[in-house]
Amino acid sequence: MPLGPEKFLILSAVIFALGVLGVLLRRGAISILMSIELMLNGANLAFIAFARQFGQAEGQIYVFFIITLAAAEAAVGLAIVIALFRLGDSTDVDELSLLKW
Amino acid sequence: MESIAFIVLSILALASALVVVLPVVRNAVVCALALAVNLICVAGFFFLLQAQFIGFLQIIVYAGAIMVLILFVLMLLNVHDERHLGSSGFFQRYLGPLLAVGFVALLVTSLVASLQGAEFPRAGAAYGTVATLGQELFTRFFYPFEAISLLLVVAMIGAVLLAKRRL
Amino acid sequence: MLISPVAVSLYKVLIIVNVLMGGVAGMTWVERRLSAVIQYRLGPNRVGPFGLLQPIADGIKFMMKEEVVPAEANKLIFTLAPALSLVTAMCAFSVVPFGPTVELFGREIALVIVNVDGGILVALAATSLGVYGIVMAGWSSNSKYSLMGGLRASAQMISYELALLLSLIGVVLVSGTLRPVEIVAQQAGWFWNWNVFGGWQLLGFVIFVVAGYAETNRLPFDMPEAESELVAGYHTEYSAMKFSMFFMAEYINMITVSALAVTLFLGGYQLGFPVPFSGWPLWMLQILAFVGKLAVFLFVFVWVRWTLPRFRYDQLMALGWKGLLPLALANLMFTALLVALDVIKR
Amino acid sequence: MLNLIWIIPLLPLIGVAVNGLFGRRMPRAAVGVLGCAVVLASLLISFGAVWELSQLPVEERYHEVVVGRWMSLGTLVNQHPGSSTVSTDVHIDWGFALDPLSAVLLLVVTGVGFLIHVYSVGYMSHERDLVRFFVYLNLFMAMMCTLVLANNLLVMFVGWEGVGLCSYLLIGFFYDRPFDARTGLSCADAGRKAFIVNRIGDFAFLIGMLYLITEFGTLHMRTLAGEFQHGAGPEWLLSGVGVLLFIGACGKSAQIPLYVWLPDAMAGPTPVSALIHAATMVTAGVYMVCRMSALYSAAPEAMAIVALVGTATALFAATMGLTATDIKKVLAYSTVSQLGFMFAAAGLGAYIAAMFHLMTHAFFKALLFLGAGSVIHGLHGEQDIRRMGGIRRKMPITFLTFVIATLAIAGIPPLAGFFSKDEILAAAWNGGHRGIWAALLCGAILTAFYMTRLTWLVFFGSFRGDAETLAKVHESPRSMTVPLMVLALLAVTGGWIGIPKVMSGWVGGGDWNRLHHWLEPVVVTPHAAAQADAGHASGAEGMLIVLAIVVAVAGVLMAATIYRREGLAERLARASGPVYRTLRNLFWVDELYDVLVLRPFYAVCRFFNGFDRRVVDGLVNASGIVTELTGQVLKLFQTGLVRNYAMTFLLGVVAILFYLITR
Repeated sequence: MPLGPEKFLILSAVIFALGVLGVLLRRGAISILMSIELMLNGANLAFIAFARQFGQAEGQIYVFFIITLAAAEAAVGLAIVIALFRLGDSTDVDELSLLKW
Repeated sequence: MESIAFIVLSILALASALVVVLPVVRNAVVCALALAVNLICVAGFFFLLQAQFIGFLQIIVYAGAIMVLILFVLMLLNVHDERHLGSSGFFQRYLGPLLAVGFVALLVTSLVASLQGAEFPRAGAAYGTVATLGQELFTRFFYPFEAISLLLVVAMIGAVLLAKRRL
Repeated sequence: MLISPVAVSLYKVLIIVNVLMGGVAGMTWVERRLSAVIQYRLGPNRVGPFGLLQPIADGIKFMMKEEVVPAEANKLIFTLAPALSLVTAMCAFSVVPFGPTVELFGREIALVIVNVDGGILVALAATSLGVYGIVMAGWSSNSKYSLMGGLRASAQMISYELALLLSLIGVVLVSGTLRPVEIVAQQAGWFWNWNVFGGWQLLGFVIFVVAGYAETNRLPFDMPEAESELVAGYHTEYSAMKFSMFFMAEYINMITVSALAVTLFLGGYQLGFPVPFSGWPLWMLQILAFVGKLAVFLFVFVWVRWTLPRFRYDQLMALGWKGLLPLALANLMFTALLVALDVIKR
Repeated sequence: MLNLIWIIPLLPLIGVAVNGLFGRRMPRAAVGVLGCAVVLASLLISFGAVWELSQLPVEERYHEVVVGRWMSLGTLVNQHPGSSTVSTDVHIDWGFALDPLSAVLLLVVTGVGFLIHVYSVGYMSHERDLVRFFVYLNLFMAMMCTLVLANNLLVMFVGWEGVGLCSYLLIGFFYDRPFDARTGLSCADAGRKAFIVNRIGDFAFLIGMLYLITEFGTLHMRTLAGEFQHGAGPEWLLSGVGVLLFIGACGKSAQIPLYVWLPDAMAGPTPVSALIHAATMVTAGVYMVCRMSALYSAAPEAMAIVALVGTATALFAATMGLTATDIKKVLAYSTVSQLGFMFAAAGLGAYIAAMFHLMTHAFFKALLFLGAGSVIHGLHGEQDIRRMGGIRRKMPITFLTFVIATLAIAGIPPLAGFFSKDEILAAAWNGGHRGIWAALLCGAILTAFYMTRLTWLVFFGSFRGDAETLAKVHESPRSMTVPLMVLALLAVTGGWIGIPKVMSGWVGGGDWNRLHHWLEPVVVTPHAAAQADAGHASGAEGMLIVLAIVVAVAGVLMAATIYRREGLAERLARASGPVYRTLRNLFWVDELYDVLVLRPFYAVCRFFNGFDRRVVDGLVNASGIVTELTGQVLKLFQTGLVRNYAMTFLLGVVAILFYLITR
């Protein structure tokens, strides 16, 4: 069974969709952050697969940037979660609905 | 050899992703560990796709730093249990999975339609090496590179500001 | 079939794993004897000549002991944690060349397990995954001491990994490659060709060693398992073989860090002076040189452990972030400047 | 020096910057000295540059300095019917040029300007806002020099607008004081009036420029002149542009129907009236017309309009000068009238005569204004000539210089005004325009009359104010009288550079008409005027000169006779009845404008005010209400729950994906 882009891309789509599901179904802020990381991973996989298919470095560079971005996102996100936890002693995002109307 | 690796890694990756996502597992630390497994599996895919450098980066930065940070915060806040959190909203619980399946179905149909049977071309010797990537990164992608480093600094300062009790 | 490339790799892995295990056993004996010397006492000297068989006795003891798993512990993770620690510790050694390419059984065999582009990164990846073993152990034990130890370990290892990485990049800049094999090959000839001298990497070397001590959780940075504060840190709840695996992991980590330091800064298996002969006498001598350098490092590890006091936790973090990290950055910039000005020829 | 002409406008700006930024912290004396010094520097450089220019051979007397590219306007493609397509690279430079024409005005501006600056030091010495005054005055000098030295119309327009701005600022200098009891204007209102009336003219000027640049692709005046002379451009365009530019000149130079601002401009300090509203700025229109002589020579209709408007203004303003009682307003109407003379000359093709009169007028009118200022200064602010009289012994220098200026403007030989006015009259006669000639001659009589009246009422007879004021009357300080004397000298001798050939022939001399030779290469005279000029009979010209002298003397004597006898003037006024009332109320022109322009304008404004409040505001408010209602509905979707938003997001993504894939 030779490897082709198709399998990787389908896999990446599934991982991405699972990440989306995690964002929708989970209520803990950190779990949602982790689900977002999962989505990013799905996207990364697709990038790398395309890069391999077309033999170009761009895809890998983008993944490099995405990983950096994920690091920044995780740092700020976790800081927010910590601040929120101090405020309300919970990380439940459904309790954070003050900013409406 | 590669296909076996692919199958094993996919099963591992999907299983760990499911553990991360499904609310059946209520323990956030287990989720985080599962996510780490998933990240390493994805790194394995990167190796399969001959992107060694990005693969190592994935392990060092993603699994080694970001995930450890998340684990650290989880342990610090000691919110390893989500049991007390009630069920999620109606829309999310029923429409969410439906839409996610629809998303995958749409993507898969289009991908299968366009890429079925395609095989990877032979990669050049320089493909995915540190030298190639470095060359690209510091020439064509120099400004994005600088911008992203600035972003990191800003994120770092922001995180400290947000999380620190007293400055 | 017996000497196909895959088989040869397998042989190498087998040899290295066994050597490492043996090394660990030896190290336990050395450590106990040396600490005894430092503390003016005798140390284990009953089992075998000079107590040399003591490690074997210890091993048997560990295996015979009862495995205790805390009732509220997460069994799976609790079990996985020591294994993960041990495996990652050994993985890191896989990129260290312990000798040159040799002629054996009519074929060329490189005395290194993996030689890939970005080889140093393998070691780093393995080290960074090593945190998981400790974190998992600390968390799954469901004990506050373990948890504290795990927390401290993860914070400490993330912090010092930065300095470690940055000090490595100096070497990478100087040699222009990430393959340890090539880095070692470039340090051939007289000892002033070693990176620590010829590459102007003395500061980087010091930072690497200090950060390495922190990474291996050895004194004076053994916060995660500070006996007086945390009982035994993350492996408080562990016993028997699981405990011994953590123990072995620690020693293998020591060996790996030492091996990396030797490889990257001190010329690896290079003798440090030219010799008039080549062939098997040379590479035998080179392997011996490698082992010798390693031994010096390990000796220093032990020496330091039994000599220096422990840091306070906040001091440890301050040293990492305010001391080593800026120093490593300065070293990196200095090196980059030297390379840019062609002071260091590549 | 020639290469330094771009510095001339820049130097006064230094004064503006230094005085404007630090003036309030500097000693008052230093402010005045600096203000004068920068203008003196400009004057010296101007002298040097003009001297060098005069040393060049006649045909090379043009020097241009381009400081830099101002704007690039792309490529202009002109499709001329019957010929090929011409594309020109259109751009405008910051360029300055010195040629004989601009040299004349440059010397007048910097020279008279410097004298008036010196005069101002004394005149404004008691003024609180001395710094502001000098800043404005220096800014005016900079702008005026820009206008004069510009090598293209747009740079000229910058100066044109700049002097307009300074005029506005300086007319409204005493912004908190009332000005005119009859019309109820305050000084600030007077400034605004000047500014707004000028806008009308400037707008026409701008349109004219746009026509020029779209047709010829350049605003460079020398290039344009060349084009005009080669007959480029359709005639309708040239006439139209000529009229448009002339409307601009009308605004700036106070010609019918845009003259109404100038009498009210007397609200400004007297040195300002002398500098801006008599000697320099108001003559910018004449200068511009002479500059564009090539254009006007190619557009006879435009020239006719210029001539007619000029003549009408000359006569009309002179009649209004007969009855005015404010010392400065008399001079203001006189200025309007004299400007009419200049435009009449320009419209007849006698550009040199126009420039000549411009120059002499600058001398004696500045002198008159400064003399009037000296009188006002001596009488502590009194401006009404009905409350003056008999102060000649108390202010001897002022009196003497004022009389010289009066005789000069009346046209008594050998003073300056005689020569220039005579040249204009001769041009009208020789061109065969007898009607214009007659009108201008009437204007000349009236000029002599009202100027004599003014002098008589101010300096002769007995004092008609209260005794207290009389006791305090004193001669002005040295800084004021010295400029008066210098200007008096110029008013006497200024005309001698343009002595007509005929007169020099009488005393056996050669051709002494220096100015004529100096300016001749620059202006483009239309064929008819040139022929008339060349072929005029010297006998007729001699007759004309004698006639002009007779007319001037008659005017002077008439006025002297009437005003010598107490009460005769009042009786005459009563006898003439409606005529006098008409003149006294300035032909009700301001009232006419009020009815014709202002009232309809206010009515329209009221209508649009209501429209804006009800309809426009209503629409705006309605959109606000709609937005708010929409928001009231849409806010129900804002649950504040992150995962709801994520859900919606996903819905959108799937929908878009569906669209993209099934498309």
